[in-house]
Amino acid sequence: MEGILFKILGAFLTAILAFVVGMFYGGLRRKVTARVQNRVGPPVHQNFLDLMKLQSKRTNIAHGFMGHLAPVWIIIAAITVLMFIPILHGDLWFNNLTMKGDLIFLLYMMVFGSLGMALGAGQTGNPNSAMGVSRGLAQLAGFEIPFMLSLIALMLQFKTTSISELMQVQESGSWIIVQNPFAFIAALLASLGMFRYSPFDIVGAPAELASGPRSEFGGKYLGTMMTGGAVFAFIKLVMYVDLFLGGAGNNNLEGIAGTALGLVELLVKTFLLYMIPVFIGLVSPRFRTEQAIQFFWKWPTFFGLLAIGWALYKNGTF
Amino acid sequence: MSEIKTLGIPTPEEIKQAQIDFAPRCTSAGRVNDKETQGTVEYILNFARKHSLFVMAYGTGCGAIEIPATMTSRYDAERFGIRGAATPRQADVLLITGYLATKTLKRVIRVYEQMQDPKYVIAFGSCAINGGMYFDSYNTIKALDRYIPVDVYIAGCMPRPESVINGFVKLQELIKNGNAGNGEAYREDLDWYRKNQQKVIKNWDFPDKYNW
Amino acid sequence: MSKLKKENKILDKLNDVFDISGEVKRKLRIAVKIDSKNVSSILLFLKNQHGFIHLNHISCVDWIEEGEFELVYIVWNPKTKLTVLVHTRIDRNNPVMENIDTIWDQANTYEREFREMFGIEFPGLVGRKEFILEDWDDMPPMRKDFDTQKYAKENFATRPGREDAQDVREAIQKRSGEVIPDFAKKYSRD
Amino acid sequence: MEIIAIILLILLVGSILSFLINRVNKNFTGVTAFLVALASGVVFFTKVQSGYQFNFQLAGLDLQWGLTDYSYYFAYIIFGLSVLALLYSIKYMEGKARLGYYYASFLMTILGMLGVVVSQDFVSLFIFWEIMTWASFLLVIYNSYYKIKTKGIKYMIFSAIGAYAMLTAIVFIRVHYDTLLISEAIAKGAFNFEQYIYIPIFLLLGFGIKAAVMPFHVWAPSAYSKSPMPFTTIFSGAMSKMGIFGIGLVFTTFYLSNDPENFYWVRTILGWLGGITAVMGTIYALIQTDAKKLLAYSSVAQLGYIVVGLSTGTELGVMAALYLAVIHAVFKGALFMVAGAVEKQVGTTDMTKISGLIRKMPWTFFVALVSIIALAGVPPLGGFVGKWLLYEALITESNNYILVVVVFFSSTAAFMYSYRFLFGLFLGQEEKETEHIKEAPVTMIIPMVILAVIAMIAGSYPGLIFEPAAKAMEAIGFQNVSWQMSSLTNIWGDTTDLFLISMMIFAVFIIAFIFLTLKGLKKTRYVGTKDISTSGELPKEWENLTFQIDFFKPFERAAAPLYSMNMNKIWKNLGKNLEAFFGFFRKLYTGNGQTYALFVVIFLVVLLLFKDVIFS
Repeated sequence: MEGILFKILGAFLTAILAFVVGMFYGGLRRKVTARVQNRVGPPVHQNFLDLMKLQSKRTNIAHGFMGHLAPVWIIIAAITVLMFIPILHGDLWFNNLTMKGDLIFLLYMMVFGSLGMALGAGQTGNPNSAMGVSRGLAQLAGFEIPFMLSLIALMLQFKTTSISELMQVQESGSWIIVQNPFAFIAALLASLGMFRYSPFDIVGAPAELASGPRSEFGGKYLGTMMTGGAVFAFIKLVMYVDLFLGGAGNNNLEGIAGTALGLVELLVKTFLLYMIPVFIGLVSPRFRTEQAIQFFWKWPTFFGLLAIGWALYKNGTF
Repeated sequence: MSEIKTLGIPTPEEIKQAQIDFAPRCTSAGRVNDKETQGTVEYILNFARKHSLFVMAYGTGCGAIEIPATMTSRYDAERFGIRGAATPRQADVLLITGYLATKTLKRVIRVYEQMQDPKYVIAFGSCAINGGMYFDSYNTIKALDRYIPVDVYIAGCMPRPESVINGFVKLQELIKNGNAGNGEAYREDLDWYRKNQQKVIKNWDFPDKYNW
Repeated sequence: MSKLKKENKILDKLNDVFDISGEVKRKLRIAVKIDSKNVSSILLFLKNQHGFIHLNHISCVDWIEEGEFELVYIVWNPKTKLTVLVHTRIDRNNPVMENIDTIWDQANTYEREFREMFGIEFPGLVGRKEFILEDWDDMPPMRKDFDTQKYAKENFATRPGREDAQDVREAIQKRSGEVIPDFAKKYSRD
Repeated sequence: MEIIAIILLILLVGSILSFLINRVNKNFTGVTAFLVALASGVVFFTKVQSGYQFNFQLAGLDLQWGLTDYSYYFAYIIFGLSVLALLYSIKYMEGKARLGYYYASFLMTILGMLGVVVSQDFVSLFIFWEIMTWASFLLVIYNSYYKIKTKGIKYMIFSAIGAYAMLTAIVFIRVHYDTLLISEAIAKGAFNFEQYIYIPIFLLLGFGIKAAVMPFHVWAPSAYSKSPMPFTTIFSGAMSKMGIFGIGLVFTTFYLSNDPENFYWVRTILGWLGGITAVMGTIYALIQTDAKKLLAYSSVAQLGYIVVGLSTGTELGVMAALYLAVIHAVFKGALFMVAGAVEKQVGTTDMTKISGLIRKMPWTFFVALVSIIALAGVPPLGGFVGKWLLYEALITESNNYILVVVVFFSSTAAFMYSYRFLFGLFLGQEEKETEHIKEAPVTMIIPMVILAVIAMIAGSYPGLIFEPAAKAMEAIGFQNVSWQMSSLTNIWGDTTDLFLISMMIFAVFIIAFIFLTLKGLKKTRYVGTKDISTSGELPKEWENLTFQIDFFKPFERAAAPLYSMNMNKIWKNLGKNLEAFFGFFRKLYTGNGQTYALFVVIFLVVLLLFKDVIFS
């Protein structure tokens, strides 16, 4: 009984952590953008204020049942994936359901939210939404290829499909970014598309498509989507840290001190990782959809194939 | 040649009538949380609302050119939490930048009604206040608050970005005190607004019921 | 005159063919007046024979005192850089003008505007009746006898206390005590 | 009389009976056919157990009918889908012409399919295979009865090629191994690639054409989309699985040998053909504007996955193939029924013409949603399990690392057409001209909902399908196939707990849904789809703003090289060249007696000249 209680409490803690960190990262992104553009920029907690305001909207409109459910799918995808990703190494609080799902499951679960959202956007009947969805799905077919190649390389090299075991591998040896650098490069380039910052932000281009799939959502719907998006950003970062940067919480300290140190390590790693797409986005113009897809099918895919070759060489297949 | 009567200085009767017509129409209905009565929750929410203004910059007139200057590096409106919104669903503030042709007014009304409560309107430049240099134009409305409720007017032709930001700060003050946002009042007083709107927009094809 | 050789040459040629009264306004610019029936033929002549392949603009002037609309077709020759302004006048009470959008497609836009703003009919003009104005049911607003101020007062609520919402000339007179000179009085509204 | 013969007889008599009843009363034809199929199904599942066998002699040939676990597995698909499709047919076909013809052919098709799975010798297999093909051909041309020459011809030609290939293989088996029983042929190694390589090749050709494998898939899209929808349900859901059934039988030798090097090249080639089928089917599906055509191409793609699974030959891979065979029958059956319901109610399935049916046909939409989620392979529904098994099989047990990317690309691109289908028919602007449309009749809804519920349950408890699948695999040569009720494990020991995932998703769904619904419930209004923020413009009633044409144009542009590969064109060119070639021979027959006399003389001269060479 106590175990279950701990689990539930841990799940809540994880969700809150993901939410808070994701929101702060969103605020940091705005701040960094502002500083690069020689502006003061909004405060770091601006995203919390935005969310609070959106949730406090007195009226809301829905275009129908699927439109009403659109944010629900995002939340489902975000929370479910969060529960299956190890946040810290073997920590009591953040060890939710990490051994119960593997990478293939995570890969599919991660598109769950966007697909559900796409259905909701479709029901609004706004042509901009449908256009955004069309672009988003096409772009998905672009960046999932190098990402999948990179994951396959990891699976082959370490003979496991579980993300926890990949962390275990890095605990004893060096980080995977050293063991298979090509996989990291492919996954990193794919992550640019996953975050949908410039140059891959044509999906929700505000001026061109009126923010695309989101164009008919306001108030509580938009707020819930923002929450899901923030959690999702955190998930992607943690996933990359787990897969390539050795995870976090791999220290010898006991109890709360170990957890705290692990969290700090996690924050540093995720923040550094997050700044890569942010800075690339800051200095990039926008790709058209077909350019984006072709980009993903060229260099990132090449690195992905190289990663598989490297993995086969390392694990002794040839 | 037809006879032309100039407007001249209004007579006392006209002023009296105008006082009735232009009396602030949105007094209490939308303001459930003015400074004295608002509770802690509303106070916090107003704080959030005040610092997060998503602007539907409807570039109606020449004033639209001031918005990029206001938003970008030099004046940086984002430090007040002001940022652009792409569609009326996401927006809090409707910015009317300059003169409004009757043709545009129809769209503006629709955009305003598509926004979600609480929603604020900032009208911008002399033209939106009293017609400005278009005082005798056959297709430009002269007083915006006859057609949609306005929270803040920014005077000037054109107002500089400083004035625009000043207007936003004024709006923030109003929000903090719970005096801004007239969406509900607009719905309550819809008949009056509709009458004025339909006088200008001849071919009225909006749905009868207030359905957005 | 030797300076304006090519201008005069064109004018002479036009004079040979058409019944026009024309003059060389200045360098590169020729203005001709022609009867409204011959407009399309002179435009075609200019376009096909003399390389005036570009229609710059069509403008319309309301000569209310004379009871006429003046239409000005401005065509341009990209090789010689010459501009020809073809002036023509039509009756104001029965404003019908030949449609020239078969010669230049872009004339269609101007003609639709004139139809809406001046009420000039162009037989055979394709395009929606409603061009820029929406739901307009009054007199075409660019006609000089359309009283825009009256229309504005009748239709739009005006904010009270605005003192300059009046005839500018009168206001100046009232403010400064200045007397309107006689030569300017004919431009006054009443 | 043997029970299996009785079942086949019931179907045969039922087929004739429904034809005759249609002459008397048109209303009872569908019910009769449904009852016949139901009765035969009930008799089959109650009286026939796997392991049942029955020998008899016909025209001096030893024939054998019977059921192994493997064929029993396919019988589930056949009867399950057929009964539901016939129930669906009753209302769908109401008021249409030639009902007797339709139902008679339908029952004959079921008979053919059942015959194929119960045959344990090649002669009856071939006969039933032909019955199945011909009966289905009659249904393919049902909608174009008077244009047979152009419509069903592709299906006919490819079926004929397949049948000839099969017949050739059977003759060779008889010649080389002196047997007609399948089990004996397997025992004697007839399907082994070492000895007589053309026997398995010809068999694979015959079965592969039915399973719409790559170069022979061109008949499938048009045949699937042109048949009446209830028939397409079993055409794509069950009959294509007969091809899979056959490929599995051919590979039995390999599965028995338990040697991964065995059959290596054949399996690699077949696997790649399956992968390319999947990609081509997918990318062509996503540019279709007709929902039926989209589903037809999607079927081709899904069959590609199954072929990939079979050709890996590992435990997980074959399990994936068998699981996908069932789940594909379930969700694709439901989807074809959805398309049929829309066609019945609206009159067309052209996605550029209709949109926004969601509020008019909510149940149909629900089924479509569930089936599409299963098709896309997104957890927690049944399709995900199949995808998981396939990927894990390819990654962990086989060394086709690039093939897995090809398959993955196909299934990522499948998100696009999945969305396209739902969006095109059900989402988007609600139009004035579809205002009168009502939900489909209840007898059409029930089979769809049953299939959707199966797809949902299979997501949490795939063990229900694994159990018979595991038995079937043991029947074709695997030993001790392991499976769990609601979790998946690969050979590296990594698990995915489906029950937990489903519970998780369900719990979060409930919480988020309640939160979103209750928050500001009174001030949340429903607005119509004309109330959209189109820059303040008011869309007119007659204006349909739904984005439907060239939906995935950017992807098309990006993937232009893939689209330039068109198998249809290649076959057409081949056909043209063959026509020219045989046209030359036709010229020999001039119709002139003197020419023929000349031929005879030339023939005699040649005979005389070369008599030593020929008769030596």
